[in-house]
Amino acid sequence: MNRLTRDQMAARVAQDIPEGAYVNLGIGLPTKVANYLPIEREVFLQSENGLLGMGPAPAAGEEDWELINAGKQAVTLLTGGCFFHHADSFAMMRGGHLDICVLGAFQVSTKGDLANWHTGEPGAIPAVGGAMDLAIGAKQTFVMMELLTKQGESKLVEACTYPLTGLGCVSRVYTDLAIFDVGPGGAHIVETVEGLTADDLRALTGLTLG
Amino acid sequence: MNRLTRDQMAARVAQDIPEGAYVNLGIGLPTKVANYLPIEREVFLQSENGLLGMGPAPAAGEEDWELINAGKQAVTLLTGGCFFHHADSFAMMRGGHLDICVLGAFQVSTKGDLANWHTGEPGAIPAVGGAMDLAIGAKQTFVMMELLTKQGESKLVEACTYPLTGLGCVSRVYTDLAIFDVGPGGAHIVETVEGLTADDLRALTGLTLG
Amino acid sequence: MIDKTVGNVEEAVAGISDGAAVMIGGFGTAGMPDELIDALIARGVGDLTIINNNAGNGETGVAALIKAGRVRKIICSFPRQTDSHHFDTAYRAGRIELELVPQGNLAARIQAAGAGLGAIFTPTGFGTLLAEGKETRNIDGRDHVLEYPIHADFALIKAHKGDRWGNLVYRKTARNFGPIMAMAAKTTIAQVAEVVPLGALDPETVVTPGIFVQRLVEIGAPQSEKRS
Amino acid sequence: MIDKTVGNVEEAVAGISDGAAVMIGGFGTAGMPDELIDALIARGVGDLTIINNNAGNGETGVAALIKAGRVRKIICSFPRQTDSHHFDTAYRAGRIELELVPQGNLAARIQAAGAGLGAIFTPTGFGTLLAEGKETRNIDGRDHVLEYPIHADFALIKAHKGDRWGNLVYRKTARNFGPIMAMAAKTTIAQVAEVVPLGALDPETVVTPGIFVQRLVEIGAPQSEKRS
Repeated sequence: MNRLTRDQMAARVAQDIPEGAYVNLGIGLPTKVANYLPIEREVFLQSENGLLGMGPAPAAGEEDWELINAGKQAVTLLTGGCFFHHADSFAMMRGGHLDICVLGAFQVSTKGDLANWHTGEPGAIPAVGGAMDLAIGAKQTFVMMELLTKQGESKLVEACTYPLTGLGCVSRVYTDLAIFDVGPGGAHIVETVEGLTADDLRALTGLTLG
Repeated sequence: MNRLTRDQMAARVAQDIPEGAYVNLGIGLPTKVANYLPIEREVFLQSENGLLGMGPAPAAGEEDWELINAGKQAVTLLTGGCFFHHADSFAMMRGGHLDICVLGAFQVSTKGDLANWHTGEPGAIPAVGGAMDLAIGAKQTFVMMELLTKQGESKLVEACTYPLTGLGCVSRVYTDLAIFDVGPGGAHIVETVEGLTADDLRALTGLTLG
Repeated sequence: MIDKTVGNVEEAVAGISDGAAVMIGGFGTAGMPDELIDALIARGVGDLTIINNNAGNGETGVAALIKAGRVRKIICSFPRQTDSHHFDTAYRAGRIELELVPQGNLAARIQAAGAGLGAIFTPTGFGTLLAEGKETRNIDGRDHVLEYPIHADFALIKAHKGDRWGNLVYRKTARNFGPIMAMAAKTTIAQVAEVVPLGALDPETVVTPGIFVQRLVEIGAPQSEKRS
Repeated sequence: MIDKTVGNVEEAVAGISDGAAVMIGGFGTAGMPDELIDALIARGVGDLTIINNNAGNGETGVAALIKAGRVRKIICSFPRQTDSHHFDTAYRAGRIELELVPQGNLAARIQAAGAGLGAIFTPTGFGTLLAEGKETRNIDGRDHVLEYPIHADFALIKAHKGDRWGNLVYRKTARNFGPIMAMAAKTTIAQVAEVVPLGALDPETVVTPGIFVQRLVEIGAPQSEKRS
């Protein structure tokens, strides 16, 4: 079975982002999606710290630390991009103006609940950032994650056990083994990697998958 | 008794506007106050349609109809002035950032209630504009009006009979006969025109005046 | 390549249909997108709900739309003016419904729609006729009225310059409701005096980011400027 | 003549006293007013409530303020970072209280304070730990949480240029919370790279109108830019 690498996952998500889409890529794995958007396809990347039209990382030595993304990495601005303040930025998000938000996750439920901000471990210092706004704001929220934990447990679950980020907010889950649509009607398999059947996925996840 | 003219009333209000004050002058009589602010005194005039640092009317023929005040008259912008959108403009007002707002009125109660937007006559088409926002937004709301109607009725009243613009929002009332402080403790005479006594005012208004 | 510019005002107002809720920018005539409104009249749709600060001035813009009998309801702060005769006539004849909103609440409710808020508690209007029947609450010693967002299907606005991504800058007090209406409507249509090449607008000074604009059309010399 | 500029950072932070609620601009180190914070530390006041997106990075700015033991409570969205060790230590030792707020609600609550709203219904956070105990309401089929404005006694922000009336422009993503914090605090103090003559800022491009700024101080070469 051809488990996708993280870069292959990013490339697969990038396929589903059409020209003209307004997109927020979450910190971590989702950031890689930008690397697989063809240059000729105009996609508008938003970063919640106040820029739209985010370009790639600058060359080493060219960083401007007042031009950063939400992960606090130096970035560039495309011609035609612009800056705005934090309230306008989150209005953009909460107001449903973004087409797609791509997030990482600890767990996603078959109904589309998302857990990605807090492990809930005693003693852990919680930090939420923009996760809860991102989760519920865009027209569609995609999640990218490995399907299984290192211990082999499914991160696509009947009900999240980690603290929730948002309820019923995820529409699609991209994993290293399969892509799922999730929502009120439960989880449906969209595609699987070569050599993996729907029954294999049911066995791995323990879920009823349509 | 030396009843003040409308221009004298405007000049008297202008005396009480200190340098550095952020001020909104309502449509009509209050607009005249601007004419009596000494040029060397830097006062910031706000207009709720999105400008701060409003200057005097342009010379005839120099009007720019995209540079107007709330009364839709052509104005100018002082050096150092700026433009902003309507939500920011009313945030400025509602958020308590303006020091003084000067409004006209049909009636003001001794407790500081204001009625200045609607006569309540059957068949009248109501129009409120920014009146309700202006009334409650500034740190201090001043009213300018003739004390008596043409029929000789006091416009400073125990309780407004016209529809209210705001409750307990007026702090001071400038009239052609006297200046009053109003508020929870009732109306107090601040000064009267020459030749007019407190008892004369009590007789004219029928009010208990401190 | 994304190009939101369209060739003419007819294309710009395509898709607006009977019964639509349409925000129209402008404070009096400043910022009024006259050419887009003329195109809307020419399109022949009616039963519209219009959101604007006023209810038309003179013979152009919103006044012309009302005169043409296309407006079922208007949500505004200041309908009655010396030159609002077309509204006055329609209102007195019972042909147009009026929702009167204090100007700051109008702006805040439009902004709340654009920002995805469910409702706001605002102090403006408490204790007045315009808050009758509305939920109120005392918060930190101050009385407030609960007000709901105003959404729209379309916004027609006038800006100064724009680029093919829909970024806009405005001119002086013609800015007024444009930026917040652009955020509150499903489809925002801007008429601009000039379409400039991508990159010609300074990224620090863009007032309306392109995400809020779906179509723009260049109108070289708008009526409102000719009038001046 | 009104001149809001002051000669040095000590004058800039004058009047901030023990127990004050202080908003501090910045997202990470971008827009962090390091020099004003250093002056606040030198001033020797403590028991502060700090409102910032983070809880300090490395050794400067908010991190230095926490290290110096001046912060009783922090209201922020993202305290735990790889370089937030001063916060982590203080938090684990029970020396600092944390109010964790989703970033968009933080921005909206600050903006609501500046705009004089009493409260807002926001969809963000509904059904999560961060909404526990809060009033909720379903509006038009969507669940919302009632959130209250965040006010402050002071805001310390970093802008790019300013004039003697307090008008400000920002630089790139260092803008972030500056404009809304300036509106939400009783006294806003801005450090700017350059004080320019009145009229040097284009009135169309001023981001923070001077009404929201009470003092500004020129810092030629801020630490945060030296670090870069």
